[in-house]
Amino acid sequence: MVDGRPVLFALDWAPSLGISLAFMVDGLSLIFGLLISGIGSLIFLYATGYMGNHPQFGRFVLFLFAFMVSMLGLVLARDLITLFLFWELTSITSYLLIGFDHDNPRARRNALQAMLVTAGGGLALLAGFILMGTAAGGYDLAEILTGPGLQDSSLYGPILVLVLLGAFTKSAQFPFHFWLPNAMAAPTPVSAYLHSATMVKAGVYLLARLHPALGGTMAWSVTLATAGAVTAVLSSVLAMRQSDLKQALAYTTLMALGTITMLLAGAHSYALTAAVTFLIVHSLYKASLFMVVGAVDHGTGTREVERLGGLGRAMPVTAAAAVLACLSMAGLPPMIGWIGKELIYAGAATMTGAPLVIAAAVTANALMFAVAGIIALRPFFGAPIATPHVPHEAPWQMLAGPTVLALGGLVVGVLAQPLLGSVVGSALTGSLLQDRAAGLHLWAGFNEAFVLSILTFAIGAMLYTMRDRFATLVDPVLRSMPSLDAGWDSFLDWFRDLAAWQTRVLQTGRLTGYMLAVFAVTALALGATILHGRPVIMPELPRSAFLWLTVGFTAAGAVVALNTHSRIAAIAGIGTVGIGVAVIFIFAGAPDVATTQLMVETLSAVMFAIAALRLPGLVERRSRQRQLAHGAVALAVGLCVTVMVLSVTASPLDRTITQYFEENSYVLAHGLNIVNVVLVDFRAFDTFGELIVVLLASFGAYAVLKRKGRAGA
Amino acid sequence: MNSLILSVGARFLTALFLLFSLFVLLRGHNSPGGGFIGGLIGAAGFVLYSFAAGVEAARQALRVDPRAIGVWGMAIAVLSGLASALASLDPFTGLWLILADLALSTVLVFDIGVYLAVFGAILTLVFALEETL
Amino acid sequence: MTEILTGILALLGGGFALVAAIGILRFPDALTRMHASSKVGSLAGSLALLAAAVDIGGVSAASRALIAILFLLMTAPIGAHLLGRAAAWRAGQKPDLLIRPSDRGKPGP
Amino acid sequence: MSWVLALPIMIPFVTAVLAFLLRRSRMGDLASVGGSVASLVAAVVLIAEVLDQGVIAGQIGGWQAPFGITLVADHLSAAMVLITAIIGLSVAVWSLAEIGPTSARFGYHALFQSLLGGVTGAFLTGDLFNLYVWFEVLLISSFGLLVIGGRKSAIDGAVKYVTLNLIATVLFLAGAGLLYGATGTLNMADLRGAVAASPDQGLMTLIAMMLMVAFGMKAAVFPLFFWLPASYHTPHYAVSAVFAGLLTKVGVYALLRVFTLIFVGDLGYTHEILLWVSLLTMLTGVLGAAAQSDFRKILSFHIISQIGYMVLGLALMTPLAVMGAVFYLLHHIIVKTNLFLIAGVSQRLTGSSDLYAIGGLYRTAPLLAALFIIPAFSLAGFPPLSGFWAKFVIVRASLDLGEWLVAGVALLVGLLTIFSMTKIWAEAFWKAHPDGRQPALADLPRSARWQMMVPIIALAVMTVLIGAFPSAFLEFATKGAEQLLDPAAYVAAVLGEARR
Amino acid sequence: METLVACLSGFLVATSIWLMLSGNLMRFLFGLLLLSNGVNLAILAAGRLTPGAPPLLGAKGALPPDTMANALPQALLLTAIVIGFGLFAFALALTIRAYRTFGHLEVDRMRIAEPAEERE
Amino acid sequence: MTPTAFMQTSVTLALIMVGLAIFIGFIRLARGPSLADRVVALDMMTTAVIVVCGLYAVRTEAEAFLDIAVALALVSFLSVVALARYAERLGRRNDRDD
Amino acid sequence: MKLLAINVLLAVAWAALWNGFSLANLLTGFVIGFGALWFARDLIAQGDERRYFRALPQTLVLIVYFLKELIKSSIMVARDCIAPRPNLHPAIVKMPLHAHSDAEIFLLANLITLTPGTLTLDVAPDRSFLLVHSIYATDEAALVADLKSGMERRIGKVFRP
Ligand code: NA
Ligand code: NA
Repeated sequence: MVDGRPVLFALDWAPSLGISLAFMVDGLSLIFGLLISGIGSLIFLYATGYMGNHPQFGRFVLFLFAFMVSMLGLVLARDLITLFLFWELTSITSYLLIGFDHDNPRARRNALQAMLVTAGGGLALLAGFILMGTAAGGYDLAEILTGPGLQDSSLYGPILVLVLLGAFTKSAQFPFHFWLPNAMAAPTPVSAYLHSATMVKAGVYLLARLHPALGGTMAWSVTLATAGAVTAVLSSVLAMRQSDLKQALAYTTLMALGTITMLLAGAHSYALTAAVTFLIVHSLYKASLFMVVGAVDHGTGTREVERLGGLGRAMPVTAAAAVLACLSMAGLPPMIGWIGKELIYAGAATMTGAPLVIAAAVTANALMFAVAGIIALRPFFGAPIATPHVPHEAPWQMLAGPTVLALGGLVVGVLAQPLLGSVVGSALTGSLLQDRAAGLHLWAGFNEAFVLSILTFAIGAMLYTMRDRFATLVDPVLRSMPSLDAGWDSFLDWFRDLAAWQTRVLQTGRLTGYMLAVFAVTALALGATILHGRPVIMPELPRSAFLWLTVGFTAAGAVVALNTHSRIAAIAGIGTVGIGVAVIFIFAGAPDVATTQLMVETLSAVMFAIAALRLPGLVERRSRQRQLAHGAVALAVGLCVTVMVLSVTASPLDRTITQYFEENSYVLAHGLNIVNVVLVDFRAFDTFGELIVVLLASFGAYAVLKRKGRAGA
Repeated sequence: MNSLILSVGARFLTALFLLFSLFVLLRGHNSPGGGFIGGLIGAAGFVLYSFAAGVEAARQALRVDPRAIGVWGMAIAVLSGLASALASLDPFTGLWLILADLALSTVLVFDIGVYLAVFGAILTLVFALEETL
Repeated sequence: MTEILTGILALLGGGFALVAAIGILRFPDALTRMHASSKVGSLAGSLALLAAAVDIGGVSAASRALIAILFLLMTAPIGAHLLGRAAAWRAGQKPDLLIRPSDRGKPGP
Repeated sequence: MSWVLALPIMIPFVTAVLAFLLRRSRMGDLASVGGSVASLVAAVVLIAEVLDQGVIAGQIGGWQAPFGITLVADHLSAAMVLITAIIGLSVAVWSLAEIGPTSARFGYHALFQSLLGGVTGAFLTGDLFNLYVWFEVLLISSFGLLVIGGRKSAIDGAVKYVTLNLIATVLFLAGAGLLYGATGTLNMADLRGAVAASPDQGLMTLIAMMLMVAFGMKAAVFPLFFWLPASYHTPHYAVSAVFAGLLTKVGVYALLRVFTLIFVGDLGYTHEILLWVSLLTMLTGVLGAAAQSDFRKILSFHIISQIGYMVLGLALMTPLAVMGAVFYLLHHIIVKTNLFLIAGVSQRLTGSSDLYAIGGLYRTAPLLAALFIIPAFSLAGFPPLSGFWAKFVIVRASLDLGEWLVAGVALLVGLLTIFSMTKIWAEAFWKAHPDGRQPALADLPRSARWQMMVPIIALAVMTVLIGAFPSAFLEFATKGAEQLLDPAAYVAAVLGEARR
Repeated sequence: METLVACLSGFLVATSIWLMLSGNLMRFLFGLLLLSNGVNLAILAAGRLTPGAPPLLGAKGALPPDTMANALPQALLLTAIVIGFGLFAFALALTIRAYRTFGHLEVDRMRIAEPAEERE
Repeated sequence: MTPTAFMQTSVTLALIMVGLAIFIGFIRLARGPSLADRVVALDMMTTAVIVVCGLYAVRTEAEAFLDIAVALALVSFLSVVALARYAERLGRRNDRDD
Repeated sequence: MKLLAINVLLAVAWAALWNGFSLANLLTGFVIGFGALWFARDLIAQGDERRYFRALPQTLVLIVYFLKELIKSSIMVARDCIAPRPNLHPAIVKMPLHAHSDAEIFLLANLITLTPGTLTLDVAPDRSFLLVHSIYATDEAALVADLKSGMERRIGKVFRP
C-alpha cells in the first residue's frame, strides 16, 4: 500500500532514468478496470458469434486481447512512462483492429487516420510526461498525485497543453474528433469495445487521473469545458443526422466523451461524480447498443435506419436489449442513465460558467434523447420493411452481451447507491479529490436537475417527432461547415505534396547538383569558419626559380585538363600535374614518395589509355551561368585549402614523433629507410589496410567490368 | 599489339621488370623501395607483356589468377601480423632473425605480402580493363 | 676536379634537356619532334645521371647511374617505335609505304 | 591486451582470404559464416574485457603511443564492435539465401568480410590516420558490394555513391594531414591535448569543420546525404542491409568520437552547427521517406532522419543527450538492418519492392508481418521497443535544455516515421497483391527460409529485449557517454598518466 | 616554400572541383586525380618542406648532420597515393561500366536508380 | 669561383634549364595538335624528371634520387606504349581525331 | 653465354681476392679473366662457343660506335633544335634487311631509333625491310647505305661468326 493505493506490481525498469514498471489499483482504476474486463469478456463472447468463422479470427482474438491488456495496463499504471507504454500499445492494437478488414482501402485509410491522430497526440503526451517528470521530480504517479500539484510549476503551461493534446486526440475531442466515426470501419465487436469502455475512454481516464495534479486552474477549466461542450453539442447534432446506425452510435460516443470532458473541467465533487457516473452509464448502454446494431446487421444485412422497421417480432431479444439500453441513453428512469443525467445537471450547476455548461448539456442530452428514440423505435417497431436477408435472431453468444449490459443499466439504476456508491466514492476520494462524492439516487428531490431533466425530455421528444424539420434546418448548416475528415485528406495530400516537392528539390537524381551542394557546403563551412576563427597565415615566397617553374607548369597542366575536349590532352595535362607533383616530392626530399607517385602516374596513364578506347569523347555542356557558379565554388574551396595549409605551416611543427622514428628506425626496427620502416613496422597497420584497399579496389573493378549486366531496380 | 620490336623487347623486359621489382622489394628497408614500389614495377612488367602478347598469354605466363596472387599477398600480410603471437608480442611486432649480415624478419614477410597484393591488384585491374570490350 | 666535371656534365644535361624541349616545340610535325625527344632527351638524362655518379662516387652510385642509363636506352626506342608507327599511320604519311595493321599476320611474299 | 583489440579487426580479413580462396565451392559461404562466428566470439571477449577493466588500449607492433598505432576500446567502441559482429553474422547467414554462386565467385564474401573488418577497425583505432585507412577499407569494400550484383540500377546508384564518397574521403584525408601538420601527432588521445594546447584555436576549429563535412557526408546528414537514397536501394538486399546498419554509423561514430575527444574547444560554434544540421537532417530525411513508394527507398530515407537524432544527441552534448546518441546508434543498427532484411524477404515473396506492385503479406505470411511490426514500430519509437528509449532519452535531453523546437522536431519526426512505417504496412502487408498472388514463406526453399528468417527473428528478439529490459543497456550507454564526455580514462589508457 | 606549394595545392583543388562538377564522368575522373594530387601536396606542405636530405639513415643508423625531411608525412603520403590509386582504378572501371550501361557519361542523365517517375 | 661553387651554380642553372624544358615541353603538350605530339611532349617531360633526379642527387649527395631515376627509366615508357596503342586503335577505328 | 658467365665469375673472384668489389676491381678482373679464357680457349670452348671471343670485342666496338653516333647526331639534332632555320628533310625510307634473327632485328631497329635523325617505324611482316623515318633524308639511297654499312654491319659482326 502506498498512500492507500494498493501496489500491484513494481519493477525498476530503467532506473537510470527514474522509470519503473509499476501498477496500482484505486477507485478510478478499479472502475475502469471493471468496465474493461467486464465488457471485454462479453465482447469476446459476442465476437465468437459475430465472426467466429472468419479465417483470421485467431488474429482478431489476439489483437483484441492485446488491446484489452493494454487498456488494463493503462488504467492500472502507477508510473507515467508505464502509462505511456500502454497508451501507445492501445494505439498500435487499435490500429490493427480498425484495419482488420484490411482488403478494404477505406479500412486501411481509417486505421491510418486513427493511428496518426492518436499517435501524434501520444507523442505530445510523451513530451508532457517528460516535463511532468521534470517538474515533479519523478514519474511516479502516486507521488505526483499526492504531491503539491504542478499548477504552480513554471512548466505547467507546456505540460497542460501537451497532456491535453494527448487526451483530446485519444478521446476524440473537437477538433480531433473526426477519426472516431471513421474507426467504425472495424468489425462491430471492436467498435463496441473501443467506443464504450476502452480506447476513447483512455483520454478521459487520463484527464480524471491527472485532475489533482493539473486541474483546478482557469486554463484547465476553460479548455476542457469548451472542448467538451463543443464536442458534445456538435456530435449530438451529427448523431441525429446519421442514417447508418453504427455511425449514429459513433457520434453519440463523441457526445458522451464531450460531456465527460466538460464535467472534468469542474473542480467540485458533483461535477466529478457526474463524470465518473456518466462514464459507467455510457459504457454500459453504448457497448450494448453497438452489439445490438451488430446483431441487426447480422440478422438483416443492413444497418441503414431507413431500411429497417418492425424487427421486434423477428428479433425480440435484440429489440428488448435495444429498448432497455436506449432508455438508459435517453436518461429515463429507472435506468442508471437517469441518475447520470441528473448528476450531469447537478454537476454542471457547480461549475464556473454554469449557464453555458448547462445549456450545452441540455442541448446534447435532448438530442441524445431523440437519437435514442430513433435507435429504439424505428428498427424494431412499426411496419416491417423488407431487408436484404429475412430477419432472424442472432445466436446466443451475440445476445448475451447486449442483454446483460442493458439489464445491468437497469439493475445499477435501481440499486445505484448500494452497487456503485462506494466505487464511485472511492474513485473520487482516492483519485480526484479528497472531497466526498455525491450520492447516487434515483430520486434526489425536486430540484434544479429534475426540472432540467423534464425540459430535456420535452425538447428531446419534440426533436424526435420533428426530426424531418430538424433535418431540413440543420443539414444546410452541416453541409456548409468544413469537414475535418475531408480536411484530413487534404492535409495528407498537402503533406505528401510537400514531401514530394522537397524530394524533387533535394533528391533530383542529378549528380552535379549533389556535388555542387557538397562543395558549396564545404566552401561555406570552411569559409565561414575562417571568418569566425581567423587563423594565422604566414605567406613567405621562396626564391628558388626551379620551384617556381615547377609550380608553374604543374598549375598549367591542370589548366589544360580543365576544359579540353581532347581526352589525350586531358590525360597529358594530368600527367604533367603528376610529374610536377613528383618533382616537388623530389624537391622535398621524398624519394620513396616521388617514385611511388611516378609509378602510379604511369600506371594511371596506362589504365586510362586502355579505358579511353572504351569511352566516348569529351564535351562541355555547361551553360555560362553554371560555369560561373561552379567556378566560384571551386575557387572558394581551393582558397580555403590554401589558407588552411598556410596557417598550419605558420607555427613550427612538433617533431617529437618524427624524432622518435629517426632515432629508433635502425636501433629498434633494423632499417635505414625511415619511410619504409614507418610503413612496414611503426605504422604497419596503416599499410595493412592500404594493401587491402588496393586489392579490394581491383576486386570491385573486376566485378564491375566482368559481371554480366542484369536489368532490375 | 603487333610489333616485332615490342614483342622481342617485352620478352626480356618483363623478366627485367620482375627482377628489378624483387630487388626494389628486398632492399626497401634500407633504401627507397619496398613492397609497394616493387609490386608496381613487377606488375608493370606483366602489363607490358600483355601489351605485346595479349592478355591471354600474359595470364598464362602468370599461371595463377592475379586476384588469387593478391589474396595470397593479403594472407601473407595477415600471417606476418599474427606471427608475433608466437612470441607473445603485440600484433604486427617484427620478429627478427639476424644472421651476420643477413636479416630475416616478419617485417620483410609483411612487405612481401604488400608486394604480392599490389602486384595482383594491378594485374587484376589491367587485365580486366583489357578484356572489356 | 670531379666537381668541375660534375658541373660541366650537369650543365650539359640541363642544356640538352632544354634543347630537346625547344626542338619539340619548333619541329614541324609529330614524327620529327620525336627525334628531338627520344634522342636528345635520353642524352640529357644520361649526362645528368653521369654527373651524379661522378659527384657521389663509389660503386653503388655509379652502378645505379649506369643501370638507369641502360634502362633508358633499352626502353626509349621501343616506345618511340610504337609511337612513331602510330603517328605515321594516323598522319597517313606515304600510305603506300606503310604497313597497315591488317596486313600483319599474313605470310610474307 | 592488444590481441583482444586486434583480433576483431583481423579475423574478418582472415575470413575474407579463406572465403575468397574457397569461392568456387559452398565452403566459401561456410567460411564466411564461420568467420563471422569467430568475430562474434572475439567481440564478446572484447566487451567482457572492457566491462571488466574499463577503457583498454593496446599498441600495434608494440610501438608505444603516440608513436605507433593505438587500438582503444571504451564502452562505445566495444559495443559497436559487438553489434558489428552481430550484424555481420546475421547478414552472413542471410546472404546464404540471397547471394548466388556468381556473386560469390566475384568475391562477395571477401568484400563483405572486409567491409566488416574495415568497420571494426574504424571503431577500434585510436589513430586518426588509421581511421582514415579503415574508412577507405570499408568504402572500397562497399563499392565492390554495391556493384557485385550486376544490376543496371546499381550502376547508376554506384556512380553517385562512389563519386560523392570519394569526395568525402579526400576531405577526411586532407583534414587528417593538416591536423598532423598543426599538432605533430595523429594519436587521437594525444590530439586531445595537442589541440587544446594549440596557439591557433581558429585553425583547430577550421580543421574540425573540414572533418565535420567529411564525417557528415559519411553519416549522411543534411545536406550531404544525397548519395544514400541514390544508391541504397540498388544492390543485393544483404548488401543494403549491412550498409544501412553499419556504414552511416561509422560516420556518426567518427563524429561522436572526434567531436567529444578532440574538438571541444569551440562548442558554441561546432556543436551549434551540428544542432541545426541534425534538425534539418531529421526533417528532410523523414519528408524524403514520405515521398517514396518503394520499400527500400523509404527505409533508406529513414536512415537519414534517424541519423539526425544521433547527431542531435552529440550536438546537445549533455551526458543524457550523448547517452541517447550512443543508445540510438546501437539500437538503430539492429533495427535498420532487420528492416532491410525483411524488405528482402518481401521482395523475394512478392516479386518487387514497389509498394504499389506488391501486397498480401499480412494474409499469407503472418510471421513476416509480425516480424516487420517489431523493427518498424521500434524505429518509430513505440514502447516497449528499443527505439522508444532512444527517442525518450533524446527528447528528454532536449527538453531538459529547454530546446523546445528541437524536442518538437524530434517528436514530429517520430510521428512521420509512423506515417512511413504504416504506409509500408498498409501497402505491402494489408493490401491484397495486385496480381492476386498469395505470397507465403512456404514459397521459399526450405534452406532459404531458415537462412533468411533466423537472422530476422534473432534481430527482432534483440529489439524486443533491449526495449523490454533497457536498464542494462541504458546504463551501458550512460557509462559510454561518461567516457566520451570525460575522456580522461581514454587518454590515460592510451598514453599512460604521464604524457600531456 | 610552403606558401607556393599551398597555393598550388589550393589551385589543384579548385581545378579538380571544376572538373568534377562538369557532369561528365570522365572529367570527374580527371578531377579525382587532380584532387588527390592537390591534397597530397597539402599534406606534404603541412608536414613541412625541408628541401634536401631524404629520410634515410647512414650506415649503422647514423643520423645525418642536417635535419632530414620529415619521414612521417612521407609515409602517410605514400599510403594516400596508393589508396588514391586504388580508388581511381575502381572509379575508372565503374566509368566504363556506366558507359556500357547508359551509352553516355553524362551523370545528370543517369536516372535508373532515381528519381522514381511521378506516379499519378 | 671555387670548384664547389662552380658545381653548385651549374646544378642550379641546370635545374632552371630543366624546369624551362618541362615548361616548353608542356606548351607542345597543350598545343598538340595530334595525339602523338602530346605523347612525345609527355615523354620528354618524363625524361626531364630523370635529369632532375640526377641533378638533385648531385645537389644533396644522396643516391636515393638515383633510385627514382632507375625506376622511372625502366617504367615510364610503359605509358608511351599504352598511349601509342591507343592512338593506333583509334586510327584503326577511324574515330574522329582527338 | 656459358663463357660470359665464367668470365663474370672470374671477375668476381678477382675482386674478392683484392678484398673489394669496387668497379675498378671488377672491370680489371673481367679483362684479366677474358684474357685467361682466351688463352685457355682450346681447352674449354669448342666450335660455335668460340664466337664469344669475337663477339665480346665486337660488342665493345659496337658500343663505342653507337655512343659516338649517339653523341654526334644528338649534337646535330640539338643544333637543328635551336638553329634559326632548321635543316630538316623528313622522309620515310625502306631499308632492306639482311639480319634475320629476332634479337638482331630488335637491336638494329632500336639502335637506329636511338641514333638521332633516324627512327624505326616498323618491321616488314616478312622481315625483308625496315621502315625508317629520318629527318636528314636529303638522299634516301645514301641514307640507307649509311645505315647498312654503319649499324647493320657492326651488329652482324656481333651476332654472326
Ligand atoms: Na623514355
Ligand atoms: Na545506416
